[in-house]
Amino acid sequence: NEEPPIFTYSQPGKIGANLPAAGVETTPLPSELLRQDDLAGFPELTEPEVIRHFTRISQRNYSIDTGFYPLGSCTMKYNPKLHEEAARLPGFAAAHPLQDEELSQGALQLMYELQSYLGEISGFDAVSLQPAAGAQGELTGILVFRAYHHDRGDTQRTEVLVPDSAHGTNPATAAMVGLKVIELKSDARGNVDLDDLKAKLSPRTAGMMLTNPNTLGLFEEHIVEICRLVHEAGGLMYGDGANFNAILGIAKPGELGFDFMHYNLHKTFTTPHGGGGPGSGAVGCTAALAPYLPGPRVRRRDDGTYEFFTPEKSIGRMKAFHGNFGMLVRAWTYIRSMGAAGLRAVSETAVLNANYVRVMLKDIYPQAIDRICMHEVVLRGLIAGAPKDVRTLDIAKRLIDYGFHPPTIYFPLIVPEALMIEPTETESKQTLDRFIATMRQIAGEAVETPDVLHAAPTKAPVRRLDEVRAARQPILRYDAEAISRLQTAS
Amino acid sequence: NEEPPIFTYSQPGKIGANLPAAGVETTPLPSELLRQDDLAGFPELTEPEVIRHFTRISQRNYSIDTGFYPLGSCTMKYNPKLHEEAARLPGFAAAHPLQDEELSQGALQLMYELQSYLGEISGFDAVSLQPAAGAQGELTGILVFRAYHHDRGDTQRTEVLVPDSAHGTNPATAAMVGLKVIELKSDARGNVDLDDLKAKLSPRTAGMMLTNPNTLGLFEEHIVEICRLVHEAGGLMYGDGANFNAILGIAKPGELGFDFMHYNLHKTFTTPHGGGGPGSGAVGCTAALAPYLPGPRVRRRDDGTYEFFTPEKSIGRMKAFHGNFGMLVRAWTYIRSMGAAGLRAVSETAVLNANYVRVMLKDIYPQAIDRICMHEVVLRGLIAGAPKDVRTLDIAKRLIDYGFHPPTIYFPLIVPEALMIEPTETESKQTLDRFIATMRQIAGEAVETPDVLHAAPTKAPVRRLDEVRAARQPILRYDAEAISRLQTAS
Amino acid sequence: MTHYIPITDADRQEMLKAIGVERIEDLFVDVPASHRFPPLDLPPPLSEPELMAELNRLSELNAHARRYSIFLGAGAYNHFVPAAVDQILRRGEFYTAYTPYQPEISQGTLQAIFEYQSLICALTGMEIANASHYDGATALAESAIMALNVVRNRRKIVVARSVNPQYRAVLRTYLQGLDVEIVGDETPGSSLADALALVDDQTALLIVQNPDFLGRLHDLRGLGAQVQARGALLAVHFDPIALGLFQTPAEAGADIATGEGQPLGLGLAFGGPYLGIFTTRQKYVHKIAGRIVGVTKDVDGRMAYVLTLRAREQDIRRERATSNICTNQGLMALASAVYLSLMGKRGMRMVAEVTYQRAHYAAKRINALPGYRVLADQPFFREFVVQCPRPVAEINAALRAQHIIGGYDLSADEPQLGNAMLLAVTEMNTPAEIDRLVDALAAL
Amino acid sequence: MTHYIPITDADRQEMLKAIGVERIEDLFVDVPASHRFPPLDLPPPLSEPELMAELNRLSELNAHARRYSIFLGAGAYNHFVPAAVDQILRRGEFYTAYTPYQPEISQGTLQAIFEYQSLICALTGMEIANASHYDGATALAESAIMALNVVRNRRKIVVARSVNPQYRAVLRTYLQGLDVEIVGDETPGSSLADALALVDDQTALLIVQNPDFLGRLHDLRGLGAQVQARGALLAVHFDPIALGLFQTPAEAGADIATGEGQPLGLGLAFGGPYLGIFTTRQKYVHKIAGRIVGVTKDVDGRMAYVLTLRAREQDIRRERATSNICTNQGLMALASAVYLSLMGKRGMRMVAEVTYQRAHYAAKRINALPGYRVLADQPFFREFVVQCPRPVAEINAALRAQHIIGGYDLSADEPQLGNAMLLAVTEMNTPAEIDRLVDALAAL
Repeated sequence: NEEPPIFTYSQPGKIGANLPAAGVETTPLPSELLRQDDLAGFPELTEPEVIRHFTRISQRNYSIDTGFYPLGSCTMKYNPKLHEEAARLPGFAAAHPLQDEELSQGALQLMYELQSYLGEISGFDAVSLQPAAGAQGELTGILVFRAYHHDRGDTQRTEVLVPDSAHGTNPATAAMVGLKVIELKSDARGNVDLDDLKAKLSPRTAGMMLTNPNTLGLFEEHIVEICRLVHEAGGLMYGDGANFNAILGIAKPGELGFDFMHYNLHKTFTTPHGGGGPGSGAVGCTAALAPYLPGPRVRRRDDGTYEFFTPEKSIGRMKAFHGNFGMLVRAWTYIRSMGAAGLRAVSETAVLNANYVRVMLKDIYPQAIDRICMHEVVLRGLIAGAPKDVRTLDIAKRLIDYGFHPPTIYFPLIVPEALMIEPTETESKQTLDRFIATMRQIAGEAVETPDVLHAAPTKAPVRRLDEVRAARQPILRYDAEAISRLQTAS
Repeated sequence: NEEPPIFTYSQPGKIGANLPAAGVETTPLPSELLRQDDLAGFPELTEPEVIRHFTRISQRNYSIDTGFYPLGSCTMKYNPKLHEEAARLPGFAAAHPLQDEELSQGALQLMYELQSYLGEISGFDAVSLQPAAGAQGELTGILVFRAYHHDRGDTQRTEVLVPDSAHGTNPATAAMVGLKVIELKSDARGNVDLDDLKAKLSPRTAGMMLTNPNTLGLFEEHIVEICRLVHEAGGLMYGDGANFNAILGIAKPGELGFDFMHYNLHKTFTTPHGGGGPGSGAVGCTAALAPYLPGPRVRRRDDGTYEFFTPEKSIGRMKAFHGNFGMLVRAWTYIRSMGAAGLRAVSETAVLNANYVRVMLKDIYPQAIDRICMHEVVLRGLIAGAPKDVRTLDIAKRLIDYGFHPPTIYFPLIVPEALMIEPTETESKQTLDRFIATMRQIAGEAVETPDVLHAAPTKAPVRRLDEVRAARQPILRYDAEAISRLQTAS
Repeated sequence: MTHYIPITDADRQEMLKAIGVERIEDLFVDVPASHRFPPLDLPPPLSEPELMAELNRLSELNAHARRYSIFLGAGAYNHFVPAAVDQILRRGEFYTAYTPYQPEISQGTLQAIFEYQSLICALTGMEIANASHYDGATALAESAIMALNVVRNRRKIVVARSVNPQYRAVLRTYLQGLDVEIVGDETPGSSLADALALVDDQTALLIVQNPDFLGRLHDLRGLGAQVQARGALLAVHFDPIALGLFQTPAEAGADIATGEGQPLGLGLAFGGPYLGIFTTRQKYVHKIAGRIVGVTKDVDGRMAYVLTLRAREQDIRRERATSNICTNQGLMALASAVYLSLMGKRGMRMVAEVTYQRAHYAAKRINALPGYRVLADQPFFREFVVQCPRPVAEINAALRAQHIIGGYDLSADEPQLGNAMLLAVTEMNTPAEIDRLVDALAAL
Repeated sequence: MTHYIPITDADRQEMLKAIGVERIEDLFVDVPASHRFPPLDLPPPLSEPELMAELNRLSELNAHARRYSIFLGAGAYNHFVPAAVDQILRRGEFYTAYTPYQPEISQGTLQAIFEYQSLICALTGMEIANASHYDGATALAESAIMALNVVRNRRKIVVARSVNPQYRAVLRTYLQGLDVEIVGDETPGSSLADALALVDDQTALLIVQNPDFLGRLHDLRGLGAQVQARGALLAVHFDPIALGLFQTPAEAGADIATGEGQPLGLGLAFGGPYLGIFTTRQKYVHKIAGRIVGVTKDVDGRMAYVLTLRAREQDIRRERATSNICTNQGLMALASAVYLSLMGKRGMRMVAEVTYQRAHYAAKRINALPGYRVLADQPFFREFVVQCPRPVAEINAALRAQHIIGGYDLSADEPQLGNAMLLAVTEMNTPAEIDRLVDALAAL
């Protein structure tokens, strides 16, 4: 069932594509500019071999289409198949990004409508679809904050407040823009500690980055107060949209007091995760920040046609062209197929599912903070009666043997032995019940046969890996000799 | 890794499709005509559940896209991916079969060209694309033979000659048309025994059905003589095209003396086998038989446009509409991508591959008849030194453990313990070498650890099945109780 | 070597050497020299981009459902195909597998067919279904062959006029070599009652269609009993979409029920590949042609699927076989299983209901047009006959200019109806589209 | 409940009871009451057939490669996408998986990325590649960030004018929060030599593009050594198709090489998702942003793939991170790996050669037209500048009527060139299409 590296199928002279001949009178090649190495190491295969190879390795992947994937903070919901057809329509898949606007009206209308929908769902005045991923959305937001302050002559705001429960991208983003990260403590209920916040707000505060619901899966109870305090200090509120799937039709971040947020279209709006991308990190903001958004955005002309424009004080482009357009098609399709009531049902059910898992497991896996949760729940892998060396990692790996993708583990960092479970709304109660029963079964094993957990997984394509070796003796590209040495090494 | 029947996911009220409302003023339903049972037993699921179910069961299948599939007589060659796109173009996939010919010129042109190409490749004057599969092509042929004889007032021809090595469909076809099957012996070189043929030819001979190369993978050495003898007796020669992959550009059946043949587009011309269909069994014949072909066929009008027509003495329709059109698109694409030289390379390589396997294995697995073979080779599962209870079936099942689909076994019927191996031209020497090494390895196991073979497979999704129970206590539709009884039965 | 053939020149040399011949031509010495290596006069090969361009050109020479409103049925219907169906069909594990001869590594195909059989039984109310035939027409012809084997020594088949004329033609083709009389469909306009009256003690089978070729729904309750009382069998050809709402063949007392599975997620595909649905009573399980999948256990006691009752097949009985069927429409059966699973109970009812309502809306509006008359003496489902003020060919030519594909011209099949068109309306014809059709007819 | 939500009403009641609340609204008490359950003003939901019709309508409002001949490039190219690529992309196991955090059940994604990295190294001649960035522009911006980390205490980036202007814009966006000076691209028409002259002891990085934005090929041999001699790094932005024939960034001595992977089987897709290729020297492996896959063994000694060197990432280092990159373009990296595997050595050379030859054929023919002049003072690959007798916008409007998408209008970026158009020709532009373009230009 193993599948060797594709390079091992290579034989001189094979080709897997059926290409045209030039069919024109030829021009000599500039010999001094030719590459010298004849593409050494490049594989040569036929189409059947390529298809078989990638089909076989695909079966060594876990995916939403093959099982439950409760990876907390990632919103691994079902990716509708209609969307895949939609994005492959020739006017979307085979249109040039720079062709005249008159030849792109369908694409522009779709982008314009998606801007409006996202704005409406989140309560923001303006949306830019450009960022390629959530992290780039964050970068966009912090650059916009900076530009906003600078534009007002306020150049002293060099600090960004970030709760200790935040996604790692938040502090990294602030650092990328040259701002200083000030960490905020969480209180006993999992909220931002208001006293700590007050103490750290200052004229140096550029803004605060907050995920709400936060990474504990809890809704910030003082969100309106937090926004008020930050605004009073002259700062701006950045909303990390990673957990937006919890509040569609439940609350609008723009109405709660956020100034800016990014949408993870690949989480909330079902664009596929693709094994780690492409994502799409559209951003929304208040009217005050709109002039700083990256371009191009789309607007409607008086005659009903559409055009691109760049906001007058734009921070600039975040990437070439107009965003990950294929993902925009999918998100548009999702919103149009769900409607307002459907989107609210999404969040209601996502939250219902998470709370159901919570109450059915928290007697065995203690909840980090014992509250009603939103779309995900943070439990802890601390099983009463189990030996100390049974760690959350072991529980996660044992889940693999039972056919489940493990939850996110050891995050958020402030919860030791965290198990962060996000079931999403596209899983049935039957699946949740099987998962719950399995988690309880594993807890029993942890006490009675802990070695089974240490040995897990045994039913996956491979067992636990020597990650230290991977980092200490890195093999980062195909090298027959290095691999052969690896295989003979003890 | 098991996957329960889809019915077990059903819950009242779920739906997996997103359908429009009527949106018109309603008409009452005729209550006396409504079904009474409310679709009892019909499942109710959502789209994610349906996709996950079928994705998971698909992984329990072996296929060309996942491995070597040397199933003799089935030509399990690679199915090019371009063809799948081609058949899905909207003008092919979403055109109505009865729309006006003026609105169908693209489809008609493609069919017309495919008729011409198949005729050219096989040396026949006329082609009908209607039959849905090889077996239906055979039925077509024998009906045409009957019609031809009857049309000449020759109604006494009630016998069809069929070699003892023939595919089972050949005698079955003759029986379906009410004709008597006369079996012909094979000689020591695997050819039709000419003396037996001469003895059985008579004024009752409607014709003879012959596969060439035959099911022993051997080219009939006396083919021209056979055709001459049958014709002299007033009979017609039917060519079973199952093994046509051996002789593209090598020989034309029409030139060898055949009067009629079917093409298995799903074998020779790469249309996918689909887990047992759809096939496509187009037929070709001489000018003398053309008037009897089933309609509609396509012809070119003087103005260069195309139209359907039904031959004047047609035996009638074989199915509704115009054949398995989607398969015709794929076959057309294949022929146009290969060209004449490419097709000859197909057969040359298919024969090369089969002979390579032959010479590398025949010292251990005796060849049924020791000759150069064509695109497939018939060996025998008689391993020197192995216990008598190691049968060919055990060898086949053991191959599964090594990741190979077994060859065809116990066919042709005239070869005890037959192992019929057809590698096809789309497999690499590397794959053949792995297969050869594995076959040799298994021969060793047969001698040394025969129980390993009896126990095989152990690495497949299930192990050997109780086929007797399946037939004696048939469960042919989902029935929760019956399945539960089965599972608790010993 | 091409992009599909992974044997290199070096491989070839090595392999020829192992085989013990010099040149590849030496492998073909058994082919008569005078006929060896004939030239093939074929167009030069095209590269993939060239091929795709040419295919796209040919495709766009055809009208199709993305550009035209289709009101044509007559055996093939423009019903909705959920995108999820094709996602499954495109899986190489399904479409590049063969008949599941090795059940241990074919559980995917086998389970899918078993579920198909089960879904078809639930849909039709019938007891058993096989793994499919080529299409509705051949499934119907197979019903006659089966009846001749079940009811021995009777050689007459009665087929109602209102059965799809193409299907009746295929029936005649299939039986032409056998000594069988096919009657009942000679007279245009003859009724089911007329056909029933022909069922006598020489009759093996009565074949009816419901809804019939002209779209009419019949109340067939009790028909099976009447036919069986005369020692014959009843075969009902059904429409799988109509079964979302209407009487099943089981309720009609059918011994055999066949259907065209095309509307179940297969698309129009210019006529094929489609799906022949075949169902019957449990007691005839040994008479059924084609493949059947059953459930059993493996040696470890795990539930598993397998082709069963294979003693029926020609690969074992050979010249005593009554059917030569070998291939079924496996991938199409899979498509319909995915479709039926997506639809479920609610979806099947909705599709049937929306189809019914829109068809009736269209019929009412057209019937109100001067010069047009909808024949609605009997309930109908999605198709209905419209008598038109001008020849149908003329009307359809005019509709074409507005990107509308009009109905089926009945003038050849049922000349007694005059300028009659058989119009089909499905859930894919939006109210706006129907209004456009009505306006176009009115403007003629 | 919708067709995507498998929780029934009965389930919901049962689950609410287990949770211990009465109504679903009770789960949202933490949300400030005044902001709870706001109405969403969105269009009413559409059914799947309605949606598909609307999507099809929007799609057909756009020009696209099936209906138009495309001679537009400027960073996105209409190269051939083999059908086999999409067959792999459509596999649910790939596209519905997430980042391979659990390597035991993510070997498919991990192996694909490892092979992608390896293929990119072979293509570029560079030592290591990461698992990708968002697109060519961001990969180029990341090269600057990396250089600032490698070459400490230098805050100047020199970027050649001939780098794609959109990429230069992204570079400025990315670095605007840092105290960095970006120079070298201010003067229209300035050369590589001009840029090199600006590299001084404050410079961390020189960025050049080859072939450059105007399509010109440069001989960069020795450039790396010259730059490194001044203590700076050299980044070369390459075109992956050109590398089928022409000088690699490794041959130029580049420390970093970035590229836009779009031509490698991704299609035009109206600008994205594309693929940011990032490569560098082994010695900078700890400075590289984004993910990297390496090889190791499992506890049974089986070879296996895993994300490695993760200590570089923000999920561990957080506020000391120099990149916040989290998502890569995994599926696009897979697509390009399939593409590169299909092409192989011969295919990559062929695509580059056919592109080169057809581009030169087009250039020659256009240059022969009265009023048109092709700037060909330097070798070029697939794009070239044409000086036109009339404003480019006018010419393109006229071409549009003939279903030709003309070249990129350079008047805003390079006004000194006059009415200049940047024309791109690939292997998808047949000789006949080129002739049609030439005829259309001649007829203007």
